[in-house]
Amino acid sequence: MSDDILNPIEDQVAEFKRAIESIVLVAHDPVPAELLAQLLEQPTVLIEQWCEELASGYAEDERGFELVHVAGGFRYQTAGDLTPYVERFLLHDQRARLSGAALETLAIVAYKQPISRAQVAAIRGVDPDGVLRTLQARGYIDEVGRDPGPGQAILYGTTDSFLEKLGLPSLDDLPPIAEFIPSAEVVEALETGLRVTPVIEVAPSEIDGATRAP
Amino acid sequence: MSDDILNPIEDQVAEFKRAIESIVLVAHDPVPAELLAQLLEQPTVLIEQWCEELASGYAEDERGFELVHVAGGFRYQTAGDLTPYVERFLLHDQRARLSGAALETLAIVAYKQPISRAQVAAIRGVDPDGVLRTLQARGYIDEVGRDPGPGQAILYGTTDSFLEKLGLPSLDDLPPIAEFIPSAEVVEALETGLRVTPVIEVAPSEIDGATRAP
Amino acid sequence: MNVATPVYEGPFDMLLQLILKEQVDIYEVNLSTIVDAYLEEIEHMQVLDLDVATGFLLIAATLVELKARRLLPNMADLDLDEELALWEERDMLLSRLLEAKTFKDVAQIFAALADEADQSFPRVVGPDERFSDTLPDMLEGTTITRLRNAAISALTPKPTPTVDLFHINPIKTTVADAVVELLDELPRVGQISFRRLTADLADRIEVIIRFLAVLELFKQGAIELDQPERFGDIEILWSAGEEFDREDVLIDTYEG
Repeated sequence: MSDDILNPIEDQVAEFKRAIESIVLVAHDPVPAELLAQLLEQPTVLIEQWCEELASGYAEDERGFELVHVAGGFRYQTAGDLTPYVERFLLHDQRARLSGAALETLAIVAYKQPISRAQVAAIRGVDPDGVLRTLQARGYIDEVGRDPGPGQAILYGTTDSFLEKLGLPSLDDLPPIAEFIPSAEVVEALETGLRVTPVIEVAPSEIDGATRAP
Repeated sequence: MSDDILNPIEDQVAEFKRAIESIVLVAHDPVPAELLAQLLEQPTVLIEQWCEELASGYAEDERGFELVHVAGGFRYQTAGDLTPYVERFLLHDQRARLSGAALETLAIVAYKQPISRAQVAAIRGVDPDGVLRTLQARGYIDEVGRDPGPGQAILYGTTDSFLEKLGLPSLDDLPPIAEFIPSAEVVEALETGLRVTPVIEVAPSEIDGATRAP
Repeated sequence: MNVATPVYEGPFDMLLQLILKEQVDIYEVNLSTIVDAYLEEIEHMQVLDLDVATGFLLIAATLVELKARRLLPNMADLDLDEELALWEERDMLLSRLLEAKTFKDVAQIFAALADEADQSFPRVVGPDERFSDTLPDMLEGTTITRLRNAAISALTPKPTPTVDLFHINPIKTTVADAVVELLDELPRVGQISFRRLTADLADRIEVIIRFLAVLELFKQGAIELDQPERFGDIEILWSAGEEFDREDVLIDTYEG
């Protein structure tokens, strides 16, 4: 960008590096160079070179984050010397407390395990991805298998650590809930209760009388 | 840093800015300036200034990510022009689009909060139950209290997720409602549409037909 | 055949649209045309929910009364209280229409804001594994009873959430309606995936109707479709530009 003459290739490289930054920023797991190469339709060696350039750029600028190559991929992480700040923050983080939504999701997994993401979504009516990820990261739930059907969806279940935290000897000791849950028909009946859907006959004579007036 | 003489205060500022970068990087939700101020033991105004400096630094460097002020805090997000790359990586965009009915209801709740179901119904002229339930399940609105009057109706308000959905820093950043008061032309059209000025001579029989209507 | 009936979201919405449709020359907006059109629309709604019907009929009644007064040659005969009450009704109706219009316009701004915000994706990754020991126990203070109550609340079947238009459900949304909606929306959005386009619809039938509407627009050459993977999401790209003749499409749509 410093040249007066535009160098299209240089511009393209800048764009690819920005794309790498954006993808790695939102990725939950380290992003393999091969995947980046595929997404950007560029050779893996170039991707690796650009990632290194980005990483050394951050280091030069003394950023609070680093781009690192771990576990087969690239990810952002906080600079090592800033750990005290990060830890202080995590202790204050709102997410530290289990929200109502998270507790409901955990309860669903506990009572309905093994259960897939889609099944949890169907029960809660919203996308449970974030909550499931948090619960898994905290070690309360884990992948316990794969659905045998098409798609082979991941099935989740609760962990031993979950039982431990709640002081339960085993899953069989979860208090029964079936008797407290009304059937769908009952709920539907309560909801629609007095609602009627009759055919409203708008008295033709009166309306006609009105509309016929000029 | 370009000076040979070390400026301890400048160094400290650099350290605080790095700490901000590291904290915002690990946060799930936008981090309020007040929380950063508390963690860093620095005045909020300075925090806000540093965040702005960081944000404009990223913009100058043409990074693939931005530091933005949204929903009462600071967060990292991808640059708007890189959407195609990020979408390709995320495979499917799980964020919901809002229907017209949902947007109108959100608009009413946003400007009139706290507001009851019945008040929303009065403005929209339709039963808003389904829409309110969906908006609440999506996390854009929530119950914020109870009407002190008889019946103790649930009162709704918008959430931080709503601000995030619209990319707004706070409710104060909603465009002033006055801007949307219909133009004089529209008002006149509506006024004329309902104008009552006896102008026409009609046969009495038809008038009878008309006035008898409910 | 009744093609392209606008989708009304209630009595105010219907009246508002009927009046503003006449806006070409505001001095020609005519109470009697409006009343006639309103009653005609109600007649088209063959089956009405009782609650809904009262809303529509209340406004119809007010309109008819307004029209009747307008036709009366001699206002002096009228009871003063009745007269005032009528004016009050009219002003109320007017202010409610203005309010409805205001929020309709705000909704459009909200849609634009949301579209823009959707261009960026937030980082919601959280701390990496180096900090897992630092994280406080989220389950602290959670009792088994709380967990059980959460399970009961989550697993109690909820009444099917009907999002849109369930109040005027009997007038099922038609493909023609969906086409009208898409014609309004797609040029604004440019490109959108089908999944996103229908993410907010509660009923499967509504999704299907949208799908048929999309196919119709594709047939008319207004949009391009791309489905990179079998059973994958469908990308919709508005390709018709500004000069696209909406009327052509509307005439040709399926019978709803």
